[in-house]
Amino acid sequence: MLTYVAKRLLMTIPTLLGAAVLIFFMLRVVPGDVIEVKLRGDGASVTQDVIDAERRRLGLDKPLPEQFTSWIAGLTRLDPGLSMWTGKPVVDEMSVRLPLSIQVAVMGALIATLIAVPMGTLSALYRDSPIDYLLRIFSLVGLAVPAFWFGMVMILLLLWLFNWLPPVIYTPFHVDPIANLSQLIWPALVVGIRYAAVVARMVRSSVIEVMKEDYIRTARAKGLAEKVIIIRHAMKNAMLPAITVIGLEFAFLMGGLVVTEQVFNLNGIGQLFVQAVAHRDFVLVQNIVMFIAAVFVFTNLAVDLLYAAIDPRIRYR
Amino acid sequence: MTKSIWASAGALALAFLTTQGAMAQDAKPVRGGILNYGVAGGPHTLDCHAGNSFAVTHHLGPHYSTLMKTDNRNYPNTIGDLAKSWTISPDHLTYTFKLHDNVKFHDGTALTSEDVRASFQRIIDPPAGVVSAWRSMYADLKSVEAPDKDTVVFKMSAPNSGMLSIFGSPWACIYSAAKLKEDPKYPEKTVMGTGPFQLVEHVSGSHWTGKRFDGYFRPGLPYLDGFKAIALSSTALINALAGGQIDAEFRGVTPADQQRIQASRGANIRFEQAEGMGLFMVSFNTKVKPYDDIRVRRALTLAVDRWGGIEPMSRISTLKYVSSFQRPGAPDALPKAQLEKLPGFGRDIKAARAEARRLLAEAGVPNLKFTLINRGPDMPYAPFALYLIDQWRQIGVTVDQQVVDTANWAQRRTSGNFSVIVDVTGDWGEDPSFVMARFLSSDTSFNNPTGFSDPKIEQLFQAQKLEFDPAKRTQAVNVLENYIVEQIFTMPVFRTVRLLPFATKVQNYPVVPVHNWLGDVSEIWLKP
Amino acid sequence: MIAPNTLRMEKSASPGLVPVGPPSPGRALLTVNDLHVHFVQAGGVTRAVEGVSFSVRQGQILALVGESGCGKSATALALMRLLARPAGRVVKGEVLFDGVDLLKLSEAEMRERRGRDISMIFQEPMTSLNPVLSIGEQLMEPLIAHLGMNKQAARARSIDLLTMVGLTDPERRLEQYPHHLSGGMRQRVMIAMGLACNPKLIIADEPTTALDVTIQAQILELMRDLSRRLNIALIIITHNLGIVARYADSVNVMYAARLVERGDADAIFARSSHPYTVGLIDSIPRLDRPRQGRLSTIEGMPPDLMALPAGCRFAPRCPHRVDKCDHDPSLVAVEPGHLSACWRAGELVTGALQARATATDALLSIGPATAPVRVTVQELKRHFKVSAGRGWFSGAATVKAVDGVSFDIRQGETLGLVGESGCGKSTIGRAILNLDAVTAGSIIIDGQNIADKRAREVRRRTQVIFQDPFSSLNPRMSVSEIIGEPLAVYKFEPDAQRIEARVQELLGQVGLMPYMAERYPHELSGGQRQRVGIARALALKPSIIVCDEPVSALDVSIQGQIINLLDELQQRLGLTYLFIAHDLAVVRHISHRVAVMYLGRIMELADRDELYRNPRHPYTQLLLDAAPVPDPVIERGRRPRVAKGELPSPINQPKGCVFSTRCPMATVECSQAVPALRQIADGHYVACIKVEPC
Amino acid sequence: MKLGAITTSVSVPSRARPTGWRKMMQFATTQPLGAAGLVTALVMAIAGALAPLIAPYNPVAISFSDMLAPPSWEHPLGTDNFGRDILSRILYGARTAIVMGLVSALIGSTLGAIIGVVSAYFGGVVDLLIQRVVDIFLSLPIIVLALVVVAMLGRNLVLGFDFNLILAISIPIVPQVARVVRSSALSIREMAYVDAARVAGYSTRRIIFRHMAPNLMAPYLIMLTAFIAQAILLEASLSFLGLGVTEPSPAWGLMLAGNAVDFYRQAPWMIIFPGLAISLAVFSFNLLGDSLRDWLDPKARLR
Repeated sequence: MLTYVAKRLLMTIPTLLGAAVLIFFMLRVVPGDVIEVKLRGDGASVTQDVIDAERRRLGLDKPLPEQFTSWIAGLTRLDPGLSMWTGKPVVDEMSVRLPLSIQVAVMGALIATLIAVPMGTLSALYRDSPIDYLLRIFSLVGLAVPAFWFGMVMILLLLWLFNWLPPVIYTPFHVDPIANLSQLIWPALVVGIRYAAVVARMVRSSVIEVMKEDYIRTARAKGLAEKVIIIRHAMKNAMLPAITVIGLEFAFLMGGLVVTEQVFNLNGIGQLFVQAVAHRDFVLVQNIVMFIAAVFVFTNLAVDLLYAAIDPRIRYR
Repeated sequence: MTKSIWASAGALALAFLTTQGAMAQDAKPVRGGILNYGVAGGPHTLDCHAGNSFAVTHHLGPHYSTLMKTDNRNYPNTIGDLAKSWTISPDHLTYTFKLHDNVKFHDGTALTSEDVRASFQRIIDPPAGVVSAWRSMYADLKSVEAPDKDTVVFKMSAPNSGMLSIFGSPWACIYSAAKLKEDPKYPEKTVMGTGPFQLVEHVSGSHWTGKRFDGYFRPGLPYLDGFKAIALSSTALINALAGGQIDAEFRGVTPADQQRIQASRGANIRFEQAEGMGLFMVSFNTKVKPYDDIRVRRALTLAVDRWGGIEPMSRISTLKYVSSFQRPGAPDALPKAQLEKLPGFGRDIKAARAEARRLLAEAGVPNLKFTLINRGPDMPYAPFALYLIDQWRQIGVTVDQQVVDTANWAQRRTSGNFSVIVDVTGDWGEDPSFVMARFLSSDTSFNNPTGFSDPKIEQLFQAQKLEFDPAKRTQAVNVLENYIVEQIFTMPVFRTVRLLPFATKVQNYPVVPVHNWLGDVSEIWLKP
Repeated sequence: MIAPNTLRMEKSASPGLVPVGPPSPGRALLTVNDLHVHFVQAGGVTRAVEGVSFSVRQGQILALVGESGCGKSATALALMRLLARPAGRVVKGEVLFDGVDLLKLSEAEMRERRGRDISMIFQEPMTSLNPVLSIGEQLMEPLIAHLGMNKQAARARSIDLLTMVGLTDPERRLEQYPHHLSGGMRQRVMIAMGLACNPKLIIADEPTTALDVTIQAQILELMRDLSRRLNIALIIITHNLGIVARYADSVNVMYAARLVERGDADAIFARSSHPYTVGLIDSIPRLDRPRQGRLSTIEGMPPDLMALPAGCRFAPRCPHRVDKCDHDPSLVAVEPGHLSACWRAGELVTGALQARATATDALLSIGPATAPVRVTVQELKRHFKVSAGRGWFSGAATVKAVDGVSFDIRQGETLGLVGESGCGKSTIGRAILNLDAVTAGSIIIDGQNIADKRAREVRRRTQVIFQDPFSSLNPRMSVSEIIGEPLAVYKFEPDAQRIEARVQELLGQVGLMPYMAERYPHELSGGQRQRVGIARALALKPSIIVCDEPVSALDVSIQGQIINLLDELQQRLGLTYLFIAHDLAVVRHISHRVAVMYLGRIMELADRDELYRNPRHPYTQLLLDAAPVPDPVIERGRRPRVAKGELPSPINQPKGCVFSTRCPMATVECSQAVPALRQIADGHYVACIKVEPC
Repeated sequence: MKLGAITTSVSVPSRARPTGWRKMMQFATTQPLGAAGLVTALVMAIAGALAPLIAPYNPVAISFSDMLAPPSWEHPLGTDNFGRDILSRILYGARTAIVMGLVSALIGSTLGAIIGVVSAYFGGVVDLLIQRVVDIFLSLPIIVLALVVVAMLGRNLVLGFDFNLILAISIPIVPQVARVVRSSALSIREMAYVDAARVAGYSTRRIIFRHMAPNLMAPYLIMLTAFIAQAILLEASLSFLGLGVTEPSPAWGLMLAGNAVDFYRQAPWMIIFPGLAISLAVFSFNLLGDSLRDWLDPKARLR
């Protein structure tokens, strides 16, 4: 098992390195410059020599390959560098915002799973019945409603109906669970419902597939109760493809929080990303992207391991 | 003597301020409370000298003092902050300031003239690695000396009629000379000044909190126990105001926002406003055909119905005034009658449009098409451009808009990668030398992106700069402004309003046009 | 096989089991009366079972025989009330089990009986066990659900059961998962599960169809044994007449949703009284009789169950059809206990009607020994690395799919390649077709190495007919496009018109109607598809055809048609065949020479008649013994010899002789060296050190 | 002649080759939800195409006298803060959404499908390399890719639509389609008919395009429809973030961008209708895609 994990970890290196090369060089082609935004963006009168000095200070005068290798070298030492915008360590900038984003993503995943698994199963078991149609339409609506609009409408409704808005400052859960939840439950709902729609569809089709399997017929022939057949025989098998989707969506979600955080004004990694792009803070952008890519890669790894844990056919020998 | 010059100008300006704030003076200030206000953006630096945006001053302002400051009750007069008194030599080449003697830094050390000297020295001659964003503004300053503990002397290389107001720049924070000696970059990491509040906590992207500095030199101040500046996107900011989560915001909201917030908050919110410093303009790249032809530029400015458009625009955006380069209420502004004679500012839009069509035909581009570069997506760029495009459509000009983000916009603007671009100024001060500097010829002013050069502009500019008689100076400024507007390399269109929301309990904050300066937070108090 | 002492232990362990001797005529345990099953779908109603009645007594083995789609499985599922919902429904009839009509029970009452009184064993052991639950979990389930056992008791009983079905090391098996077991072992687990609650009846739906012939024999022997000893009634559903002949007491033949003939096995085989039964028995190649020239066949196809013709359903295909057949015949006794649904049953049973169309036109029976060699395979090896499981979960292992095989094929000859699954026979076929690269060795066709880039022409002349008629035709192309494509690509014909004409000609050659050119594969039956596949191969003007199990996916009656077609084409066009199959009788029928393969090697190679008359390799002998023949009299006379053990995994091949682990003659020497293929008589090669040359 | 005498089918030939129309009818009857999706999508597409004919107003003309007018007979869906007719803007917006969605999904899916088939057919090193690149692209967040591509390429108007934006939207689709198509193609490559084509000595190109590609139409069509929905959503999100279509071009996401939300109290119709339009478009394409999958995928169909 350990060698397997080690091998898989090794396998992630080319992917991550490829992503690093891609994002690094793509970013450098983007027009705009952090120093100009910083010193000229708001109409101040800064002379060229100030700008040049700042450019030298940030190491932007060095050739690109050199900048790239020093970034990668830094990454291997777990030192991703300093934000070009605030000058603070990237680690600090990101670690302030990560707990929030991770919490929203995890809560979204939880909400999604809690909604999707029973929903998809019900839909599959009552296939082509009115219940199925209703649940399918619900999940399709969940997929269709744009997150930004959903979030917007949710905020406006809260404001309109209760004249109340979620807190604007993040409180860690362990400090004040109520304040924490009353801020984050809404974005989690918005991402969770969409996420649930994706997962429910997968659960539905995989339950339908599984219920057609021979071993379900075997279980029926054994005289087991339908409930036992569904829970014990069908669900465990049906969850395998569902886990892949839950994992994959989780990884996508981390990259997709941009819009939600924008709408809910959450000080998370997605908001930071948008700001960093707007500021052309490439050091921060590339590190956030690498972080999200790493989340993607490691979530996939985790899914595979979980798969192995559930499916006895996949075992390290 | 110089004081009196400004006093009269200030009185004039005050007339343009809507003065609901006046009622604040009726009640007796109460100490205590925390002020929560929103800021649409985080500071990119903790060093005032390197800062240039409201996001910097709106966070750092309460922690620092400056030598002089703008008088928010007698705008745009300049008064002392750390300076108790000052004298100016008759040749306008030496400025001598006496400092208050009870000023303490947040670390308990006393402020001396050396701190002021070291801070200004850092601005005009930054050590390696230190960014001084405003260095060029102090180009006429030759040296700074601290002859004794309470006295600072500035020597000028040339006279400058706007120098006193430059001493009031909100960016010229006074740092501790001792700490600067240890590390000239300390202000980038530590917020430590002589201001009314001490920094408690800064959570990047989230909030910034300050508490009362008990050693603040102005007796009885500040009233507040502390403040919390909350970082919010511009949309969230309005929501937070409507939800009562913040008590104030100091950059300004739109009239639509005002209605929305008012509807939610009712009697718990009030609004105060002043003419804003944001001037929305269009710049032409005069190096690119056909914009090298003044007839084309003239046609394009004539086509825009400023007077007809401003009322509806004011309902949906922060744009509220028809304005040339100087604020209509500014001491040296062009008189309205003179303004209306300038191209594009006329009242007869039909005639103007006919003239515009004729000019375009004459210039050989009757069906002009171009791409307007706009900066997005903030307020009020989008409605501004939409209005322009619609106006130009009416003289047969087809305009396609390309919205780019600030970084791209700034780059295009400085590198001349545009033919027509939405342009903006948002100065922190009112002095004509300061306001008009960016409209100097492109070879003199790196902030003029149009590539337009005309030595006459420099001549007229120098003339007003060396003029110390207020009336004569106004005249000189008017001549300059008239001339620049007529060259139409940059066409001014609309000016913003600074419309500030306050929870009803927030007292004693006179609204001035400048949003890049936070104002005096120490005097704000909360009605229990 | 189960050792007697194992059984005795089992008896004492479970007092609930009452051992009874041979089948005794007792009361009916299960009686099915006039059962009708429909499948209702969007396209219409499929009448899957119509008016089927039969009964089975305790300890009796009853066979339900018929070709695919005849309704035999639907009948079984209807008894268990496990028809696929919501499409499948019983519209009429009763199923009396111990006097209770199962169809009238509530779902809960029925559930109690399933697995306790009646068990069912399914065809696909690979998919019938839940892959994510351990054997123990699955085996203990019915014990806990029906008998209320606690975990310990259920575990003890499970170990007993696994021992009873002949699985070694039962404690460890309980912890294992289905994928750890081979197909045969899984089927044993299924049987153990079926036996768990001492059922009175076991229904086995094609229980050995997916298994190799040696394993098939093991499983069936086990089931018969258990049925006799535990007095369990057994319903075996199968299409394999050999199995029926060997194991069944009573036989029910179904055709197109109806029962057409019923009787005891001897009567059915000896005095078939329905033309369908007659045709069925005649259309299989026989190991127990001299090879006929041409197989008798039942022409045509079974009717569409959605649109049934009036009258006797077999009439359109029946050689004895008379006018009366327009009316439905009913199932009536032709002799005591022997019923038939045919108007002319009386004539058939007395032999008054010449039932067997004697096939007289004999084909070339001897291989043309003097003909030139067309294909030479020398020391062919194909090894490949596999990673068992997903991704990186296991280290790579080498599978020696083919390990040093040599043979040649002469012009106009058919070489039969026979062996159980995984023996490498298809791999050889693919190598000859240049579909896979070989690891070592060479394949020379007409003097050219086929791996040579310049050998294109030779490769084109070597064509293929695949096993699966469903995946071998591109579903997006019409029949004329499929057959016409090579004509156009190789410019065999100058224009579209000539191509069209040639397609028609080819369709005629393979016995398809001209109008079928416009059809798409999904509109054709399996046999028709196989004919299209043959036409496609012929279009390329081949001289050598690799037939990779061309009939094994087809029903018996269709199988005969295709075999005859291949035979005729060979004669007419002078084709050379490599005929790959697992069915010994089919191979015997069509081949001139036969090579028997086991785990990547040839065990024995000889002329067809020599090999079947005088098999020398112990493996060949075992194979021939294991294959049942459709004659109960002969079957009763055969010694019950069953190969021991399981097929070893190709990843862990035994040392020395690969067959040594299962060989009844094996000694220590056998596992020391790989025996060479030696000639022991003229043209008879054997790879066994125990075989003395004659 | 003996061979010709072999007869097979005795039953009368009843040709049942489904025609396009019959297929449509079969789809409509077996997949009523899908048919509803198809009709809705078609109606939107037609409305978009005919926008210049049926839209009551010029979608870009500012009319301050009609500012923030509530829904009425003159303005069925009201007007926005510039007095522009919302119905007209939504109709023109349909044009943008559907063209953008269709073209970028088409480009992305086709490119992805080709990459997937090639990867599967050749296998080995080619497959390994392509899969690594696909992994890399998959690991980068969609918004990042789209944003960087838009910023990198600038704008490139073709027939009034920003082609570079279309490219930016299509790029994230490519790896996702490539992955799915590759796995389908892998199973098709194992099909006996592909072996038969190889044995017949056909060229690689013929095998890929004549024998494999047509059999991948089902997954391709399913993915295409699903990605049209995704692309519409992505375009709306990008426009909302200010990275997509720019004013004054009418686009649904754009109608919600900026300070539109500030007018929710005075003019809720400004927020409600564009959001509904996006949701309806995405919903109908998803419905269609879902039903197509049920219909085309024999595995998912009833036995």
